[in-house]
This record gives sequence, C-alpha cells and structure tokens, in this order.
Amino acid sequence: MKKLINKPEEVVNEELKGIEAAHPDLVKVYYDPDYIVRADAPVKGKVGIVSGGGSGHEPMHGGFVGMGMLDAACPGAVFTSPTPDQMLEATKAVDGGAGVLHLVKNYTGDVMNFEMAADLAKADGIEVEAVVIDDDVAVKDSLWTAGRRGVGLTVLMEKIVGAAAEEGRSLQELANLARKINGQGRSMGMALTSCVVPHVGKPTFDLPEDEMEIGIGIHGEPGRTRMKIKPADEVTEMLLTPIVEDLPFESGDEVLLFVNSMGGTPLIELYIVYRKAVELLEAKGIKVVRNLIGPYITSLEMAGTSITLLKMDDDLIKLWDAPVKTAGLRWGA
Amino acid sequence: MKKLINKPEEVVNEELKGIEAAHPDLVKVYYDPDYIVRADAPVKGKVGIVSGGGSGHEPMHGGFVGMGMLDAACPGAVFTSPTPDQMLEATKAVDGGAGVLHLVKNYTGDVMNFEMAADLAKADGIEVEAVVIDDDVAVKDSLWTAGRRGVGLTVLMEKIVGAAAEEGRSLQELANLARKINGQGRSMGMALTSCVVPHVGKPTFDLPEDEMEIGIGIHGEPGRTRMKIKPADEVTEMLLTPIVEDLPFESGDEVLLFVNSMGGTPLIELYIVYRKAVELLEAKGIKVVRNLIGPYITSLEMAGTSITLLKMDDDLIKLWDAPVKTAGLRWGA
Amino acid sequence: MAVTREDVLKWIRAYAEVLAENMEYLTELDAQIGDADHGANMNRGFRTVLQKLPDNEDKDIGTIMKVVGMALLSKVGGAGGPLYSTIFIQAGKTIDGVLEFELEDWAKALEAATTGVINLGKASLGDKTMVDALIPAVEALKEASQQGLSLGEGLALSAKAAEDGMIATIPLVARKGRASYLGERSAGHQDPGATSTFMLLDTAAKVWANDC
Amino acid sequence: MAVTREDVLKWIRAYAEVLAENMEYLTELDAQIGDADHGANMNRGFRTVLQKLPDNEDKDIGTIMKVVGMALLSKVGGAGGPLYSTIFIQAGKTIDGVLEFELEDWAKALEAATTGVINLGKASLGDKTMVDALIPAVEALKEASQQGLSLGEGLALSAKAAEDGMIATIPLVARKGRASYLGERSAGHQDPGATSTFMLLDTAAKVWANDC
Ligand SMILES: Nc1ncnc2c1ncn2[C@@H]1O[C@H](COP(=O)(O)OP(=O)(O)O)[C@@H](O)[C@H]1O
Ligand SMILES: Nc1ncnc2c1ncn2[C@@H]1O[C@H](COP(=O)(O)OP(=O)(O)O)[C@@H](O)[C@H]1O
Ligand SMILES: [Mg+2]
Ligand SMILES: [Mg+2]
Ligand SMILES: [Mg+2]
Ligand SMILES: [Mg+2]
Repeated sequence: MKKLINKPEEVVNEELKGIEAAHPDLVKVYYDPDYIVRADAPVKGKVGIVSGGGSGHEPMHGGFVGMGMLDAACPGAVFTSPTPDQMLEATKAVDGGAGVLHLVKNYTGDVMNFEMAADLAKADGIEVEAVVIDDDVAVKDSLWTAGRRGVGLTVLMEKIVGAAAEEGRSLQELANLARKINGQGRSMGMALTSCVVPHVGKPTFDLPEDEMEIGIGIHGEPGRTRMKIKPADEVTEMLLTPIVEDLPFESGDEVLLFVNSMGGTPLIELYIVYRKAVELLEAKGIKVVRNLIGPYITSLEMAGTSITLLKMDDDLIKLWDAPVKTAGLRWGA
Repeated sequence: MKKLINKPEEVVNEELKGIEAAHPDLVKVYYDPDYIVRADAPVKGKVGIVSGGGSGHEPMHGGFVGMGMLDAACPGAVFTSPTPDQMLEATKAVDGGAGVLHLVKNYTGDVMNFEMAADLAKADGIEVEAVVIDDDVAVKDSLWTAGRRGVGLTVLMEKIVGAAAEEGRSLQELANLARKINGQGRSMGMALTSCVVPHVGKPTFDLPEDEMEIGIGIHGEPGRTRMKIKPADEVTEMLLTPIVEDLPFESGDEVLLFVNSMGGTPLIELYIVYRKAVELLEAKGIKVVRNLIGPYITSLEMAGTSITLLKMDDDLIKLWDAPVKTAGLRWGA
Repeated sequence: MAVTREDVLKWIRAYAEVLAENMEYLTELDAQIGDADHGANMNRGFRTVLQKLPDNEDKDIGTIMKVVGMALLSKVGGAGGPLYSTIFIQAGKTIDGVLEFELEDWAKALEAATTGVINLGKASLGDKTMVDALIPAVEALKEASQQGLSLGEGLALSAKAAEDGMIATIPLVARKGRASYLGERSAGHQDPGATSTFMLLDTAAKVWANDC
Repeated sequence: MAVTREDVLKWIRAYAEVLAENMEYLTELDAQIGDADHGANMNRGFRTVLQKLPDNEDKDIGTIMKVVGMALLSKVGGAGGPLYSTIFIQAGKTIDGVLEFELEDWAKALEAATTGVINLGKASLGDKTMVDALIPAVEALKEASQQGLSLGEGLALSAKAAEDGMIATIPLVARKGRASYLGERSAGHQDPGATSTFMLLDTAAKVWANDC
C-alpha cells in the first residue's frame, strides 16, 4: 500500500486535524462525534444544509462546507457512512431556526443513519427534511432493489442548494429544489484502477493492466462490466450515451457538464474527456452552458472518471454562478 | 499504460481543445505554435506575464492563465520544454505596451528556449525581462552545474506576480518582485510511484511496492535517494527540514505553506501531511499565515507530494489575497 | 438450563474476538460485492462495545444488550451499524429487566430483532442480506422451543440454520444493500452481513452450550 | 572526394531513420538520468525535418542545414531542441552557399557547431553531455584533415572518437542538463544526448563513405 498516512485507523482523524489547521477562516471541526461546520454557524434564519458520507471522497463533503454551499458535513470512516450521532450534532449545530435539510446519497447505510438522525433531531424540535440523491445510471433501478447510487450529482446539488439557502429560501423550497435537481441530473463512472482502502491495505478489486471497469461507484466497489481498455473517446461515449438516454437529455437542452476524476486521473486526461463529451453533446443539439472539471468526488487514489449531466434553467444557472467560498470550490468570494 | 487518452501524440493537442471548449470566458487557445492567452489579452498598459514548460503538470501553466495570474502559457510536449516560436507568439499576443515578463523554471531546455524567444521578441521591439525560478532544495546548487530546479514555488510566484501586474506595477518592479520571491521560497518533493509518459508507455522509473523516492522533480525523473516507505509524519519531516534549514526559515517568520500533490496522491493524504507540517513549523516558531493544498504542479499521475515554503510579508500577503480568476486557481472573482 | 447475564457477557466478548479474527475474511467477502469495510466496521464497533461493558456488567441483560446496540449505532456506521444496533436493541427490549432467560425467550428476542432489521432495511428472504441468516435461525429457534428441545439443542439448530441461510446467499443476485448495484455480478459470492450474523449465532450456540 | 548536396540530404534522411529505430533506446537512456523524452523529442523533430526537405532540396547545403536547424528549433523543445538546432545552424553558416564540401570544411563546420553548443549550454568536456561526443569528433576531424587523410578515413575516425566520447560519459557525474539533478546517481549511465550525437556522426561516416 503506497499512501502518505501514519496508521490506517488514524487517517480520518488526522485528515480532520489538517482541515482544522488549514481552514479556520472557513470551518470549525468537532471530534467524537466528528463533524465539520462552517465557521459562522448557525446562520440565523437560514436553512442549514447538511450532508455527509464515508471519507475517501475528498474534497466532498468536508471541502464543501462554507458560505454558499454546505453548513455541515459528517465524515464517516473511509467508505463507511457516518453514524446518527454525528448527523444529529451537526444538525443541531447548524440549525438557525429555519430548519435543516439533509442531502443524502442513496446508500442503504447513509439513508438509514440519516433517517435515524432526522428522527432524533425532530424529537429535539428541529425541523428536518431529507432528500436522497440517486443519479447513477450504471445501476438498474427497481422497486425491489436499493435503487440507484448517489454519485457526481451530489457535488452540483450541494453547490446549487447551498446558494439557494444563502438566498433565504425556505426548507420546503430547498427540498423541492433538491428533488428537482435529482430529477434532472444523471451520472456514470469508470475505473482504470481500483483503490486501496487504508485498513484493507490492498486493492478492493484486481484489474489487469489492460482492463477497465465500467459503471463503478465511488467506494472502490467493482462496476457492472469489465472490458479491455479503450481510447478516451470511446470511453467518453460509453459513459455519456446511457446518461443522455436515461433522462433523456434532448436537443435544445442546456446542461452543466461535470467531468470528474476518481482521484488518480490527472487533469490533462479530464480535458481530453471533456473535449469529446462536448463534441458528442453538440452533435445531439445539447448545449453545455456551465461546467466543472476536476477531482471533486473521488474514491481515494482510484484512476478513472465519471461524467455528470444536469439539465439547467435560468434559476439553476443563477444559483450555480452565485458566490461560493469553500476549501474545495470557490468563486465570487 | 492506464490512461484516458487516445493517441500519445495527440495528448497535448486534445487537452488544449478541451481547455478551449471549457473556458472560453477565461482564455483563448492558439495552435501551431501552441499557446494559451487570457481572453482579454493584451491588457493595455499592463505588463504581460508569460510562463510555460512541458505539459503534464496541469493545472500549471495553462490553468493559471487569466485575470490576476498569467497572461499566457506555452505548453510543450509532455515534460518537454516548449519552443521559442511558441514563447515569441505568446509574448507578442500579451504585450500591452508595458513589456513582458517571462517566468522560467530552471531547466536547461526551458532556459535556453525562453532566452531565444526573448532575443527574438526584443528584436521585434518588445521589452522582455526573464526571471528564473530555482527553488528545489533537493538539488545541490553549484556554479558548475545547471543549478536547482524550479518546482512548487512557480505556482506561488505566478499568482503573486500576476496580482502585482494587475495592480499596474512596472516590468522592472515585477522582475524584482519575482526575484525576491525566488530568494525566499524553497521546495522539496517525494514520490510513492513513478508516472508514465504517454509516448513511453511504461513508468519512467521502477519503484518497488515498499519503497519511495525522495527529492524527485516534476518530470518523472528519479530523485536523490530511495528508501523504504515511511509514515506520513516522517516523510513530512524529511521534506520540511531541508527546506527550513536551507533558507533558513527562522522563528518569527511568517510563511505560506503549500502542500502539493504530484497528481495521484489524493487530498485526504495532503491534509495529513499539512497537519504535520504545521505542527513542525509551529515548534520552530514559524507561523503559517497562508496556505495552498492540492494538485497544482503535478507529474501526470505520479503519487507523491511536494512541500513549498514561502516567507511572506505584508506586500506578498496582500498580493496573494488579491482576486484571481483562472481555471486552476480562483478566488475573489 | 438458562442463559445468565454472565453467559451474555461471555458471548459478546467471544463474538468480539471472532470478529477480530475474521476481520480480513469479512472484508474480503465485502470487497467482492461491496466496499471492503464490513470486517473493519464490525470490529471497530465491538472494540467500543468491549470498552462499554465493564461499566454495565452489573445491569440486567436487556440493558446490557441496549448498551451494545447504542455503542454499535455510534461506532459502526454504514448499513451494518444501524442493522446490528437494531438486533441488539430489539432483542434487549424483548428480554428486558432479567438476569437470565430460556430458549423460548431467546426465540422471541431474535424474532423481534429480525423484525426490526426487516422494518429498517426492507429486505425479504432471498435478497442476499443478513436477513437470509436471521429468518431461518428464528424459525429453528421457534420450532425447537415448541418441541421442547434443550437450550443447547435449540441454539445448535439455529446456528446451523443461519449457516445454511448464509451459504444459500452465494448463488443469489442481491436486491438490497450495496451488492445490489452489481446486479448479476453479485451472484456467486457469499453475503458478508449474513456471514457475520451466522458468526453471532454460532458464537451464542458455542458459548452458551458449554455452560448448560 | 567531396560531400555533395545529395549526400547531405541522404545523411539527414538516414539519420531520421536511425532516430526512429532508436527512439525507445534513447528514451530508455533518458529515463535513467533524465525525463524519458530524448528519443521522442529527436524523432518528432526529424519527422518535421523530413517534411521540410522536399521544398528545399534545390537549395545550397548551408541553406538546407539552416532549414533543418530551424525545424528542430520549432519542434524539438527541451534542451535537445536548441542544441541540435545550433549544430545545424552553425554548421550551415560555416559551409554556406556551396553544393559540396571537403573534409576540411566539415571539420570547420563541426567545430563551429560545437562552439555554438558550448556557448549556448555552457558545458565543458566531462560534464556528461553531447559536448563529450562533439569535442573528440572535432579533434579527430581536424587531425585527419591536417594529416591529409581521405574523407572516408576522417569521417570514420570522427565517428569512432564520438563513440569513445559517448562511452566515456558512462562513469561521469553529470554537471549540466537534467542529469545533474541526480548528483552522484547519474554515474553509471550513458548520456542520451552524447548517444544521439554519436549516431549523427556515425550516420555521416556511413552514408558519406559509401559515396566516395
Ligand atoms: N437493506 C438491508 N437489509 C438487511 N441487511 C442489509 C441491507 N443492506 C445491507 N445489508 C447487510 O449489510 C451488509 C453490509 O454491511 P457493511 O459492509 O457494514 O455496510 P455497507 O454496505 O454500508 O458498507 C450486507 O452484507 C448485508 O448483509
Ligand atoms: N547544458 C548543456 N550543454 C550541452 N548539452 C546538454 C546540456 N544540457 C543537456 N544537454 C544534452 O541534452 C540531452 C537531453 O536532451 P533532451 O532529453 O532532449 O532534453 P531535456 O533534458 O530538456 O529533456 C542530454 O543528454 C545532454 O546530452
Ligand atoms: Mg461501507
Ligand atoms: Mg524533457
Ligand atoms: Mg461494506
Ligand atoms: Mg529529456
């Protein structure tokens, strides 16, 4: 295992210490239970936006705490959803009197733990709404399964809903906005390599030197299919086509195109993928009006990429462009 | 070779196409010779700041073109310094009448090519100054060698000098500022893995599963020493101590601490290193007043980190905090 | 022939040891169809449980079980956290306030635990989850207690039923939890949660049988 | 017994082929003590040179060499680009305006080229660079031409001298170029630039000798 860590058990704690040391202007970090809140929390009269999930996806979620995005993030162990006590404390810490919105990625563990936390917070008199994100078209949806995973769209939702909260929208409006975003955003990812969970010490799955996994999630889990490595342009098409067909995105649509690195894939390759994705979308009459390119929702050092497409409108564009000041995403402030 | 690319020969060209498609609001991209200039270049009356170097270090340099940072970047082939014609055209494109400053990393190729370009630009009547960056303490300096490499400090210099240029400072003032920064900034890096240059198709050096290289540069070149992997805290000390001792940085100094990923090392590990670096600096009475944490000057997908320390003063802090609007670094705008 | 508070404490401690020994094995199973953390999660949870026990050894069995459940809830995370927490909390509610219990009580307790898990996770038999180990174990316990079998016999049968249920998960396509994302590719692998559940009941059978 | 324009064109084309064949070898050498691009850089440069030649085949030798130098300058990059460009431009300036040249002219041309390289790169003999192949080759050419040896003999001697110089770089600790960053670790590896320079002179010896 080639990692810049000390002990596997200390990874998340030491990461939090680093975040605390690095960004006192942006966040406060609490321990045991672990959570990160924006430095000026709670913001009076503003709905608090809380998210969280396993660690190993940095900068998500802790790097997105700050003005215009999240009010709090709850980091679990690596790839393990956090616990209700973390979420409860975070919820209390950011309640400015206007209620708290939980943005929950659709994993059994995340959903169950957040539900328990919401029940506890409600018992404490805090108004809580939860929106579950399930944008991963690699997973076949069905009433009988856990449904689709929450992946890349999470980043976009946190930004946009965070901006709307900053505007003073109500808890109900924000929950509706989040559901609308979930309804018109889709993602899919692929991996060139597995990643190594620190306490495991070896790759979660073995991928031969000439193969790739299509349809992976963000937890180092294997994908839906494995095949020989293909050129970037073909990979891009393989990810984009199911995304476009699923919603479907149609000619005339304006979209935000998010090309994400799973961690180990450098920016130079993301731009190659981005270039092809724009070309494919333009050929379908779909217009890219905003974009995000970089490692924003990662799986430790996994090499690979994911593509997220979100259908935009004037409100979403305005909210996307609004100032944001976090360690992981920042503009206009 | 596990990369999201099409043909190795097309990597840089397709990357540039991606940058062009992604950031028309920030930059214009020219081809053959290749260079990237800020969208509103030339800015009348402002000194143009030009840098460049081999590709594979993204977001540096192309990602740093824009308001408050570079006016132009010249991307060479992967890890190969660009050619004088690129630099000449870029210099012409950003000359707003106040002269052009070349920020050159100290590599034989970069220095020679930039020198030739400067001569050609001067012959065209453009005032040109060049500052060579050589901050890498892993390399022993001597009159008889090529001297030290330019590494992490480059990012900080481009930001700070770019902000100063935006203020309207003169070519001579900016050159002096750049030399001052070079005089009080130091860096050192290490690698957990090599990287794969696309046209080579295999790792530049072989590093056994339990070893690391200390004192690497940014071109996948081997370092000064190889040893068994050590815990992050020891690695941090191994990088920081020679940096601190070289200048030397002293008790009472205020510094900017830059913890950089070589590409494949995820943010979670950088925070672990950052945490330890701050601890070590504080123990020496050195105060971290600003920081930068992330993959800003990379070696393709190489896993590893570099640390840069820059001694700050009020002027440097003000310039660091000034708005910057580039694809790779952005705040206040 | 009853299970005493001391037996319960012994069981929990023994299970913590089993988990520590099988951490890599459970992680390996989870790596195949999940995210390679089930072993570490369970182990982390029971390390904390071990720390909490000394202060609660003098409580009744129900309270002890609820302490275990709360410790798991705040330390395990993931899907396993709330589910295992529910097992202990629901079982503890059923056999609350006592210092020992019989086979029949244990059958009721595990049934309540299983109902709790199903209410929370919405999994049915055959979805390739821990429920596939729990339901057959509960059936076996109920039958054994109806037939008036001894505690030792009943526990042995429930452990065997859990084992069979665990093995039966191998060919299944997962419909719940993280493994369901793999679709058809989840078939051919044993469910990690069903495995740790079998271990839980198997440890009970072994530890409690020795004493009675 | 002169080298004609056609010989020069043949030499450049043959060298382009040698580089294509040895791209991996040169890259491999550069990977040891540099950044693994010397082979690709030289090959990319000479691909462009080959494209420029057809339009310039009717020019004099000096002009052709300068065209080669300019193409290399705008296509190779790195340290190799300006240095090889200088070799061709300086040599071209020395034997400008002619359609053929003698051994003596070639000695002068290569001396000017070497001086150009030294002025630009500030390397001395023993710094583990292409200069270590160039200087002995120039010495050999000058001596051969003073001694009145034939063109073929002189070229063979210069190629041999360049080869010896190239081999002599192996034990050296680099003091210039990228290899110098490695310090002591650069010893034990052959310099890639000295190797490509040997190939350049060796190709000249082989191609031009056949014709005269
Ligand atoms: N909805 C569910 N109902 C019952 N058990 C479930 C459910 N989802 C997952 N499980 C169980 O949880 C186990 C995985 O636990 P663990 O790895 O700790 O959590 P996670 O899947 O969040 O990483 C699975 O093997 C399965 O037995
Ligand atoms: N200062 C110098 N003077 C002469 N030759 C040099 C100098 N620096 C480097 N070289 C030569 O250049 C070669 C490397 O060329 P190349 O790999 O193309 O460029 P780079 O080092 O920029 O990657 C070295 O092997 C050496 O022979
Ligand atoms: Mg998990
Ligand atoms: Mg190079
Ligand atoms: Mg798991
Ligand atoms: Mg080289």
